[in-house]
Amino acid sequence: MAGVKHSLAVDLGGLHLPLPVVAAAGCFGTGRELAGLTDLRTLGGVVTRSLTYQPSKGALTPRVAESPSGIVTAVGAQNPGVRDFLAEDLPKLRRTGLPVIASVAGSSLEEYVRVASALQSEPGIVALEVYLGTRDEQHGGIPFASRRELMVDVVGAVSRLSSFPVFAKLSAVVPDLEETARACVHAGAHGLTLIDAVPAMAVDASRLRPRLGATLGGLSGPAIRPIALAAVFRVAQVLPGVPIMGVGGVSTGEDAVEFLLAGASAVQVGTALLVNPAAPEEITRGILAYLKDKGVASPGDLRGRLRTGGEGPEA
Amino acid sequence: MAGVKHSLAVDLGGLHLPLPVVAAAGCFGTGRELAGLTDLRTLGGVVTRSLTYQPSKGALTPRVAESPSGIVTAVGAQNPGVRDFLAEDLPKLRRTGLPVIASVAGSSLEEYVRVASALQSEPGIVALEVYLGTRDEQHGGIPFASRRELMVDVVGAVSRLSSFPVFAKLSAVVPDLEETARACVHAGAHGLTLIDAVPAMAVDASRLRPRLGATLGGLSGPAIRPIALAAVFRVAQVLPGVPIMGVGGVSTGEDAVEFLLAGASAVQVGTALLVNPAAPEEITRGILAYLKDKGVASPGDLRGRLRTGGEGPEA
Amino acid sequence: MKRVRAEILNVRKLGAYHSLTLVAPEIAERARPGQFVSVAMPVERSTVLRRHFSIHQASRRGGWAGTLEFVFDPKGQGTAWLADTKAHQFVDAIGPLGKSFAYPQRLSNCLLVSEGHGTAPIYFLAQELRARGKRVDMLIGGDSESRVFKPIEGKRLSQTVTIVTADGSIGEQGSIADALSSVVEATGAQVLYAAGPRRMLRSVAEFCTERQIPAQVAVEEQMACGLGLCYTCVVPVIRKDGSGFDNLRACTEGPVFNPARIFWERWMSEPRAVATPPEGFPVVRAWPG
Amino acid sequence: MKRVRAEILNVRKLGAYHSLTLVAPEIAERARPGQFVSVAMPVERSTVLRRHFSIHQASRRGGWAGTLEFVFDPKGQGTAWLADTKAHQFVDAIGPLGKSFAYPQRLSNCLLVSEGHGTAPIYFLAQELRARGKRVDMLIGGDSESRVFKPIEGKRLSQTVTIVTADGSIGEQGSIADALSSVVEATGAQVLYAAGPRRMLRSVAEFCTERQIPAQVAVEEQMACGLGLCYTCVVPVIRKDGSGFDNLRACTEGPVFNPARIFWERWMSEPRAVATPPEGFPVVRAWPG
Ligand SMILES: Cc1cc2nc3c(=O)[nH]c(=O)nc-3n(C[C@H](O)[C@H](O)[C@H](O)COP(=O)(O)OP(=O)(O)OC[C@H]3O[C@@H](n4cnc5c(N)ncnc54)[C@H](O)[C@@H]3O)c2cc1C
Ligand SMILES: Cc1cc2nc3c(=O)[nH]c(=O)nc-3n(C[C@H](O)[C@H](O)[C@H](O)COP(=O)(O)OP(=O)(O)OC[C@H]3O[C@@H](n4cnc5c(N)ncnc54)[C@H](O)[C@@H]3O)c2cc1C
Ligand SMILES: Cc1cc2nc3c(=O)[nH]c(=O)nc-3n(C[C@H](O)[C@H](O)[C@H](O)COP(=O)(O)O)c2cc1C
Ligand SMILES: Cc1cc2nc3c(=O)[nH]c(=O)nc-3n(C[C@H](O)[C@H](O)[C@H](O)COP(=O)(O)O)c2cc1C
Ligand code: FES
Ligand code: FES
Repeated sequence: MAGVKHSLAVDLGGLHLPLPVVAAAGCFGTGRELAGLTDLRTLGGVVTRSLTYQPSKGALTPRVAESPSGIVTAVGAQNPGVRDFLAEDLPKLRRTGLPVIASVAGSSLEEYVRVASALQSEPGIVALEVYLGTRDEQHGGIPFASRRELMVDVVGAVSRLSSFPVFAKLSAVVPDLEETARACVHAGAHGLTLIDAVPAMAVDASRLRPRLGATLGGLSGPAIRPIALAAVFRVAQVLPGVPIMGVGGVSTGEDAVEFLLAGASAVQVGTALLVNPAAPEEITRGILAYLKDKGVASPGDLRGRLRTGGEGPEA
Repeated sequence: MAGVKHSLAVDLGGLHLPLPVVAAAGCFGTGRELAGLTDLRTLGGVVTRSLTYQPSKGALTPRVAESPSGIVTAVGAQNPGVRDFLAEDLPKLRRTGLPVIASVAGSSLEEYVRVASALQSEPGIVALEVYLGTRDEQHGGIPFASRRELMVDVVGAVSRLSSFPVFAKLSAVVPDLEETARACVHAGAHGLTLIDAVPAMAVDASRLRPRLGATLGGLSGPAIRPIALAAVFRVAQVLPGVPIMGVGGVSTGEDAVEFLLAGASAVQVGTALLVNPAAPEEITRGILAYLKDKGVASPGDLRGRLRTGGEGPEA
Repeated sequence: MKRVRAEILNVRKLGAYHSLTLVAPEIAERARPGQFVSVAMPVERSTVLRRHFSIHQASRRGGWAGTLEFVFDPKGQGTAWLADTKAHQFVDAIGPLGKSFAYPQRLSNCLLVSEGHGTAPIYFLAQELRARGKRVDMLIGGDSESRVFKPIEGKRLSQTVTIVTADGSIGEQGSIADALSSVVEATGAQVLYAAGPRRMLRSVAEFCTERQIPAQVAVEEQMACGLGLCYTCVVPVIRKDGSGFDNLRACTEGPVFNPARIFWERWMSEPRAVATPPEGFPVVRAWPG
Repeated sequence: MKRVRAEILNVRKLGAYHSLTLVAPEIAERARPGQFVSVAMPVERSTVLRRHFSIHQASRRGGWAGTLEFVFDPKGQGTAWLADTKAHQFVDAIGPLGKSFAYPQRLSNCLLVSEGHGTAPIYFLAQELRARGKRVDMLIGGDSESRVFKPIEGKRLSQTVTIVTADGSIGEQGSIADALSSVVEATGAQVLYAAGPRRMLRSVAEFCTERQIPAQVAVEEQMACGLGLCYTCVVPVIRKDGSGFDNLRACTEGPVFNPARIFWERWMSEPRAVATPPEGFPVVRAWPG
């Protein structure tokens, strides 16, 4: 996209990304996998898969099942552990030249802290994203995402120690989304990533079994786009100054524009990248075409442009 | 389906329905609309649209937008008010001969109580379903579904006064689903209906507007089936004795069987009914075919039959 | 109202539009002008909702007996699929749906106003009015020539036809609102019928309310079921006594309404003009049966 | 590995299977036995994921040069769509994907074991082994005759072919597990290759581990990307030193694995047999390169 008047760079509250489309956590690998299939420079950045302190083998297979316009997955955060990540994956990611956002996970507050500490001042990394889809083994294995206090503690602890801007990645099913988002920001989060895959399940009736080895998984892809859009819009309404990365079912430029209008400053792409390696390039071109068509200078100028005429229900 | 050995009747903790497929709230009308399009006797029952005390004009249009494998709707609970419902709609519904489940709504605890009281001992009605998708105007207009206390108060109050079994209809995005479900049952709910449409939004990028007059709406249809299945499964695991009506994206017999295996005792059909008036008949035939194929006597015998082998994530 | 697995007789392009003819005697027999049909989308697609189309032709006798024709504008996923269907393919159709236009008993001079695909149902209406010995004149609008539907057929069906286009590529340059009063004078219209975009229908409504000319319009609103089940398709219609308005279902209580009774400000979601005014609405005299 | 918009040369039915041939020189040139291609689903459908198919033929020279053939079993939505595609239609294909079978250097007698659609990649392998002067024998299984893929071609490609079917409709009645040892004796097999259902691959694995026969199997696991991005397709593979196992991506580190190193109990999610045993795993000698 050389020689364009319009700028596609985005500013996430001081965190500058060259382009508005970022690879979502767990959907990018280390950059080598896509060699020859797409030009990585069409990405504005990449979120790593979620990192725990110890290596994690992840869930039993099958780890993916298809559903109408979506996929249900349960990888169980398989990852080499943060130290091997730094030794093996990060150098490869650095070679892509893309800004790296490291996804921090854990099964206890302590683990989040240890992972986040290990990542500090690592060149190539520009931000942290806190993944809250795991279970808190210190509180009887309930999901962090099911209790606001747990999420706030983790986000606060990581934010306090981190020299990088921290994005809290929230699920659409957290209790009272707006309140939780606000609490995370008060606890120190620089921004928010909305949304994580939606808790879901797939059943094989003929075999009387869950389709996933982990039984429960997360729904992603076009099916959840309206859910993600609502989450971004609602949070952007109450926290207009806070940078939001919108994620959930983005596969075209128009999809991305919907998120920017709803209040996101950038979008992340997961499922679409898995099925169409050229998705980031196509989405970015689509955003550019839209900006030109509407005579808008940059993606940032779309934020809050949504004209909400409707008054909603009337008694 | 004359002359079948297998019985399709279902028992919801004492509430007996002749067939396992029920029309979901807000998707059936009064029975006359489908005259000539389908045999209503293929339904096991019908849930009314949600009733408030005063008539409600509902939301501005558009009230529906399409999304991948789903629809986003915001009707805003348009309804004639409970008294006109009793005078005009209920007689028509009675004429269908179907068991009627009245959906109770309100914008305050008092309103729920008044609506539920007005419905007491009305012939034709076999149960109440408490809709919690509205906002509590006495608590600054926050959605009932966003605070467990609010939901439990409403469900408790309605259950205490009602001579009918009461089903609490929960959204998949309530705080800590299992806990909320348990709390509703402790408060007096006879059973649960899972799930309500998922909070969602649709944006018209070309016109820079939300697609719905109400801006925010609810996602329904095949897209949400994996989300609804997970909700039913999770709640059935912790409350094995409690009757559950599964709802969310059911459009085929196989879909319905997935819900029964996950722990539902009956299924409700909304969106599918809107686009295919014969859906209840097709779904019921599909369930019957499955029962015969597996040599299972009745839908109730499928509950809990799911073989969950997978251990989930392993560190 | 019937649901049929209907065979496609043909699909053809007409200017910017496509015309699709179905073999559907059960629907054709009952169809009247202003009514519509709904067509289901293939299950394997991500489009969930049925699509709705006004009936353009319903042949009861002759070689085409039992066929039903509608006209559409391939713009989104569903109509793109329809435009791609081939003869002898089958579609799941339900119809006829909704209330049809009422015919005047005493009054005789009818002006039929239409724009874009709204012209399709208007031609069906013209035939029925002529069969009842009424005088029919037409005022047809469109962005450009390709969006003026079958002008020749218009001439065949009516005393006079006035065509207006935004770009003047055919007929007068201008809008229907501009041309309305002169056409009404020239044709001595006593009754108006209209189908087309909201903006146009509203200008017709204002004109008729001002001149006290009885009128009927066929509206379009996003519909989930088209059957009266879901209340997504409502139009705010003022009560006869002006005491307030009710949200009526366009699919069953419409799509034909008396434009003088539509609460336009609310239907067009104009900020803050959504509730019944304290003084109520002006009382509107009923359609002269 | 390349992504191409490939034209379909033809789609035809072969017994219970369908064969699809693509014009995809960029993929065909590089393809080796055991590798696979992924095909995207049409965007307007509700099927999101690409579908994956082992390469059955990749012609580099002759009249078919630049073409690529795969064989599939139309059972679900995606393969049903593929079975419906027509010549000259274009599909979005990526390949060749994954690691291919390794060829033995010293050893010469190769027994190729396959069942169902697993036979498709095995024929490709047979050609390459013969081109390297190896002796090829085959043991082919299937539920019934219609699921025994191209038995005639099997005969053409190998010294001896043994066919077993569950219903005895062709060849011996029985399973591959039953026939394995006698076929190995009869053919003097020194190396085994296998492709097909998990259960069968496991029986081959157990047989080879017991007899210390070097073997390679091509596995299938549900894949979201097929490119190495998502880690959904993993297979638990025991470390060389037996100290534990790693979940390796079938799409990039497979689909061909040494069966003696697959941690079958875990891969088949047998309750409670999912973690590394305290004593570790038996050490497995590497494939004799
Ligand atoms: C009573 C009635 C009669 C109609 N008659 C005609 C006709 O004769 N010719 C014609 O071309 N169109 C007609 N329409 C509009 C027609 O239904 C839409 O153009 C069509 O549904 C668009 O579908 P799509 O898949 O191309 O668009 P998409 O953008 O894919 O549609 C997405 C959703 O929006 C709905 N939608 C989009 N545009 C409209 C619209 N203008 N009105 C209502 N719903 C809409 C669709 O039904 C679908 O649910 C009529 C609509 C109604 C309600
Ligand atoms: C490396 C590899 C090679 C394969 N080679 C062949 C081949 O040569 N011939 C052939 O017929 N099949 C082959 N398969 C299986 C083939 O991918 C599936 O049969 C096909 O995807 C089914 O798609 P569907 O739409 O018909 O089924 P659906 O039930 O609609 O598929 C739903 C989802 O499950 C996945 N899925 C279903 N069955 C399988 C399976 N057995 N393995 C992996 N994923 C599955 C699909 O990819 C899709 O994501 C191969 C699979 C892999 C991983
Ligand atoms: C295979 C797969 C693996 C994922 N792994 C992670 C992960 O490790 N950490 C995380 O925060 N989100 C993970 N996600 C969620 C995505 O980052 C994203 O939030 C979700 O998929 C919605 O976006 P999409 O619809 O574009 O896929 C994963 C999603 C998929 C499909
Ligand atoms: C048009 C429409 C109106 C609805 N109205 C109500 C309602 O009044 N009360 C309620 O509890 N649920 C209502 N629902 C939600 C449905 O009852 C159901 O919970 C949801 O649509 C999911 O099921 P489905 O995927 O089968 O549609 C409505 C859904 C639709 C599509
Ligand atoms: S579209 Fe459902 S009631 Fe009119
Ligand atoms: S399928 Fe995505 S890594 Fe193998």
